[in-house]
Amino acid sequence: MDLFKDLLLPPAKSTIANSHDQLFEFVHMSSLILTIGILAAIIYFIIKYRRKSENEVTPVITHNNALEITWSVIPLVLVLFIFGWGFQIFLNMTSPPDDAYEIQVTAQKWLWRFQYENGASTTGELHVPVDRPVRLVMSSNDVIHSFFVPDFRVKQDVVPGRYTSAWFNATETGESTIFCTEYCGTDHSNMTGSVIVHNEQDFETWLAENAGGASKPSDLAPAEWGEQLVKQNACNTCHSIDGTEMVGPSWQGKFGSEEPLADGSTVTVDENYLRESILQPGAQLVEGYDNVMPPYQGQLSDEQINAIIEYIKTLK
Amino acid sequence: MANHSSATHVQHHFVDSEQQFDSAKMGMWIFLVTEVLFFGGLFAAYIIYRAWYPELFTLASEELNTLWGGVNTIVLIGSSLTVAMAIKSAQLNQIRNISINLGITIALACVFMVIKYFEYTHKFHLGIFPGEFYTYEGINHPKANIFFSLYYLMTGLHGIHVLVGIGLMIWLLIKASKGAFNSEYYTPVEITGLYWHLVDIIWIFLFPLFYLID
Amino acid sequence: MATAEASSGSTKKLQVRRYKPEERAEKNYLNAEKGIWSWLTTLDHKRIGLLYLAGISLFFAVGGILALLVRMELWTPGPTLGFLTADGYNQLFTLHGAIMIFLFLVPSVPAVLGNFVMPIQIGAKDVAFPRLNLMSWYLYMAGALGTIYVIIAGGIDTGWTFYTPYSSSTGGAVTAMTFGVFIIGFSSILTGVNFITTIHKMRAPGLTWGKLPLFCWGLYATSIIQILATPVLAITLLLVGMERILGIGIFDPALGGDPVLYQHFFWFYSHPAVYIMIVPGFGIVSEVVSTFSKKTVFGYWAIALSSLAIAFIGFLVWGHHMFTSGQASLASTVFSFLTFLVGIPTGIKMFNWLATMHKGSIALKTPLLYVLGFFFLFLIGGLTGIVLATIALDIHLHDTYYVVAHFHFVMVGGMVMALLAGLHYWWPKMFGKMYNETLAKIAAGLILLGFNVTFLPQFVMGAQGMPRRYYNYLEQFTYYHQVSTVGAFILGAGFLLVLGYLVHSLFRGKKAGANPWGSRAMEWQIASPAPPHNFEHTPVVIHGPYDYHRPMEDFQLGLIQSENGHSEHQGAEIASDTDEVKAEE
Amino acid sequence: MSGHHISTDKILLSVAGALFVLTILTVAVHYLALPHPWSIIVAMTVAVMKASLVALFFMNLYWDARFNSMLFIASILFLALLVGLSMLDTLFRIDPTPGF
Repeated sequence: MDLFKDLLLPPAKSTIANSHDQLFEFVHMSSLILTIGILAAIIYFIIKYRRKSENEVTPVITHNNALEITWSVIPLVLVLFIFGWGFQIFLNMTSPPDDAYEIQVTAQKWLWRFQYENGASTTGELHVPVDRPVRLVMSSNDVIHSFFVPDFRVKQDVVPGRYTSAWFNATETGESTIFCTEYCGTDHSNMTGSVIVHNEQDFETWLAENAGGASKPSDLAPAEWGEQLVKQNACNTCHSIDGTEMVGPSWQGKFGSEEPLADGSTVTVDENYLRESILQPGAQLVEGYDNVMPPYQGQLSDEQINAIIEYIKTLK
Repeated sequence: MANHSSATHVQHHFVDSEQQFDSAKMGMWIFLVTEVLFFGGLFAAYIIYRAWYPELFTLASEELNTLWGGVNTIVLIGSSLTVAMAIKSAQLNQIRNISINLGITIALACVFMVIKYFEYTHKFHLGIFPGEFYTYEGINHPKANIFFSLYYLMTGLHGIHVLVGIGLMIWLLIKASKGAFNSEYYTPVEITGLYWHLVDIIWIFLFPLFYLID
Repeated sequence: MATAEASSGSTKKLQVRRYKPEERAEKNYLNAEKGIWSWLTTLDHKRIGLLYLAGISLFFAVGGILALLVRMELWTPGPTLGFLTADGYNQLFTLHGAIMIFLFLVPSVPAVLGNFVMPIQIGAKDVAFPRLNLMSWYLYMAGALGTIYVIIAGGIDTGWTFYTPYSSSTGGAVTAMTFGVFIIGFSSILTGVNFITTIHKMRAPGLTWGKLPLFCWGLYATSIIQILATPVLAITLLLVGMERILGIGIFDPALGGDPVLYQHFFWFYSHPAVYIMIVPGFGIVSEVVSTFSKKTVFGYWAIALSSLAIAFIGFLVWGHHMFTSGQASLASTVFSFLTFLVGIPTGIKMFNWLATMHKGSIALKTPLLYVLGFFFLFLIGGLTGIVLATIALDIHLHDTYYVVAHFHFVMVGGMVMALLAGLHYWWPKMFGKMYNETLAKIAAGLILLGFNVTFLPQFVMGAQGMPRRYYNYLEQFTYYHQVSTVGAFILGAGFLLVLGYLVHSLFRGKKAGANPWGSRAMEWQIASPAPPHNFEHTPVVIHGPYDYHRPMEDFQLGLIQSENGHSEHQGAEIASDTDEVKAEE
Repeated sequence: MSGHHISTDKILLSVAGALFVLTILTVAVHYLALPHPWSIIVAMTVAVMKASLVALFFMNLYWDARFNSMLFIASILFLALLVGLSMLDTLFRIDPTPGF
């Protein structure tokens, strides 16, 4: 009988998920039984003891200590049992195995960045090997975010100014969604990502290909690579390419245009302005936009920035 | 107690003066409970930060002048004494002494605030401002600003309470000089006194926590 | 006219006689004085209760409309309502939460029903500090104006929890909002001070703690939480304000502070605040169950003391809001353990209420109907609370719609149901009029149905991983969101119907007698609507308010008045704890 | 329970005298520069003694209704709860360090 598990929970794709789901099922099933029992008693009482005349006399029953103790102690034992069970799983959740594979996670409004030991780094996509414990060491650049993968039953707040950690052991290959579950502003609901679980060999291959931070793949034109980088860095959560107004200005037809600045002057959108706006977004802010974009100084190479500018140039 | 229900100061919904007095006093004590927890939030922050950075607290408290802190403690204790004397005077129907004692209390409270003013301006002069305006470089600790944020918040909030107390005491003084209080009715003096003593108690803790730890 | 002697202790004998309530009193608290000014300057606890009723009804309507807008926006993933951007949506749910919590849930039962009923229930002419009481209302309205200012000044988007460092860095009128909530908190504190003093000092002769109505016990426990927890919220919000104005850095990691510390301070108030909202509701349920079962409350002391136990343990569990926050595992474990303990006194109450109905004479009138709704919804809210208290399960469910559904079951399913039960129960005493019973039952059914349709699907999508405070969501959740939105409109229709027939009853309702439910409690032993000063005599209590085996006459006793209008023994023995007043017929 | 205790000059003055002496004492001890943690222990002990004197004799708790003393003690207990339970977190955090 896995009534509640099947009805309520997403597929279990980590080792923790299975033990979590058993407890989930147990607590909900006992709650259901209790609810049905109490509802049955209420319905029985209101039918059996409904008022038949205004002058009915009711018995004087003030208390019954034995009964009070019974219905205090039995629930107490039950909840302490649930506490113990939950605590046991929690211990497991908070103690990553020593040999866990470490990945660093940086959260900021409104994207996830993942860094690997060999210098590889991705945005929005977390690549992990199957059947191997993975430990995430996480920090935030601005406000509190929270890393949540429902399929793994993993959630941990990512706090600015300190490190927190989470771990999981994925049990099957495939893709799962990452959500941000700590409210973080405008694009909180778009701060999603995905975990891609590879088999061991594919993961090693992927890792090797991305080692040391990416440089332009030889088969791509700079603008095409720029388009990829835009997706990887989640620029598109704030900048549209079709003129739609989002948190930041749309890129459509922006290159070469004149834009009014917040201080009243104007600026021509050329290569230098775009470069500056990526590295220090607050330096010359276009009127009507808030200074919310994180600076990309040290996070993108010159080659990458050039590719992105090439891509923006193509958006007429 | 005799039946006072006909006395003018008893409100209609009370049975007698005694019930009214006890209620007012209990109400004040309950309010003092909220004051303790209101300041308590700041004391909690102090304790937690101190447990995190004990060295910061010993280092930074050197900037505070123990002597003037001590003088202020004496001043405030003195004012507590005179408030208690004012209540005693009311109970004994020494109407003139109520005003005299309240007057001394107000004067002492003002002395306290003047000393506080000089302490603050001296720190501002050095660049020890609260929060992000902190510019002093004499303390070699990355979180020195936090210590002084706590210092300004706690002594500042206490200072505001002293000012409120001065206001209340002036009001009492005006009423007392019109002969409003006597041994039958002195509830406002009593409960303002309770408030004033609490302000004193809070200072009794602030003094060692900030001035005596270097 | 029966006269009797009651001896108190061994020393004094009180001369008492029966005072039967007038069925048609000419003068009552509503018509004693006329004009808007007489209302705005009133010191009468009953009128202040009605002033609060006007206030909370207004803000409940505003919060409700905001909720409907939220639900409409969530009809499809991505933008649904043309005018609503993501920022607009964030402001919407923030204001819905802040208004419902601070302007509606916290003040509603104590300030409306507590103010109206409690002094009468203890046989007093007013609360201990009537002027303070009026001042609380003005502070509440001032704080509410602050909130309205926030809406005009461009909104806040922090969520009602004001988590730092988001709240110290975002734009908008956050500082004004924290200041508004600070003032409302002060109003809440003053109400607490007033109620504790009143219950201690103003009880009628013979009304010992063991005869105190359970509604008063609930209010007493609530007031204790109000005075102990609210000041910590006040100082915390002051710190957030200071963070924005001066950058004091206690909570801001950019200045060396710790954002998790904010969460501790915030939940030290905000978890007990849940009990500020629900414990007086428990009191209403106890009154209603006993009256409509016409039976002595089962386990009086168990119910009374469990309120105090909940109030106390409620202070020890706040960290269960922070299992994923990065707090130490040790703290999470301890908080989880303590949270389970708070379930026990709550369970005890539930079982005692059921036992009260057992062998009763149950009349299924509207107030009881709402209480039955309360049983069902609060049970689900409570049991899912057990789920969320289990650390391992909370890790998965925290900050998802499962939590949203859980606290709506507790707050709306528990507290709003109890409020509606209480409002329908005391409506005749407030206005001397009866509402339409059939319409009331239809509305109760509509609310129960609408509520479940709204929030049951949220458990499902929450457990499947739908996070809260999301403007945009994955396709897979669309179906659940749409069912939920439909439910919200049914719920809204139910509340509208309640408003309709209650207002109608004021003008066209049948006249209600002094004691339409046949209750033994003191508030039913005076005329409806209540006289200006509640009692012309000094009431004397011999039997507890649930002693249904005693004839009504035993509950209508008062001191004999002498010619000059004063009771002969007035003040002789005002309700000290040990007094026993016995009737010697 | 009577809330109308009338203090004598003798009591008020000797309590104030004790408070002055304790203040001077604690400042004097401060200049002795006791080794850690004794300086803070002495300072807080003296502060608690002073606060108790004020509460008992200036605020009349010694003669007043028990309930008022209970209130005062309860406020301190709940403050201790706030501090104590928060410190279960703040003192016991084990933050991970990045391995690379």
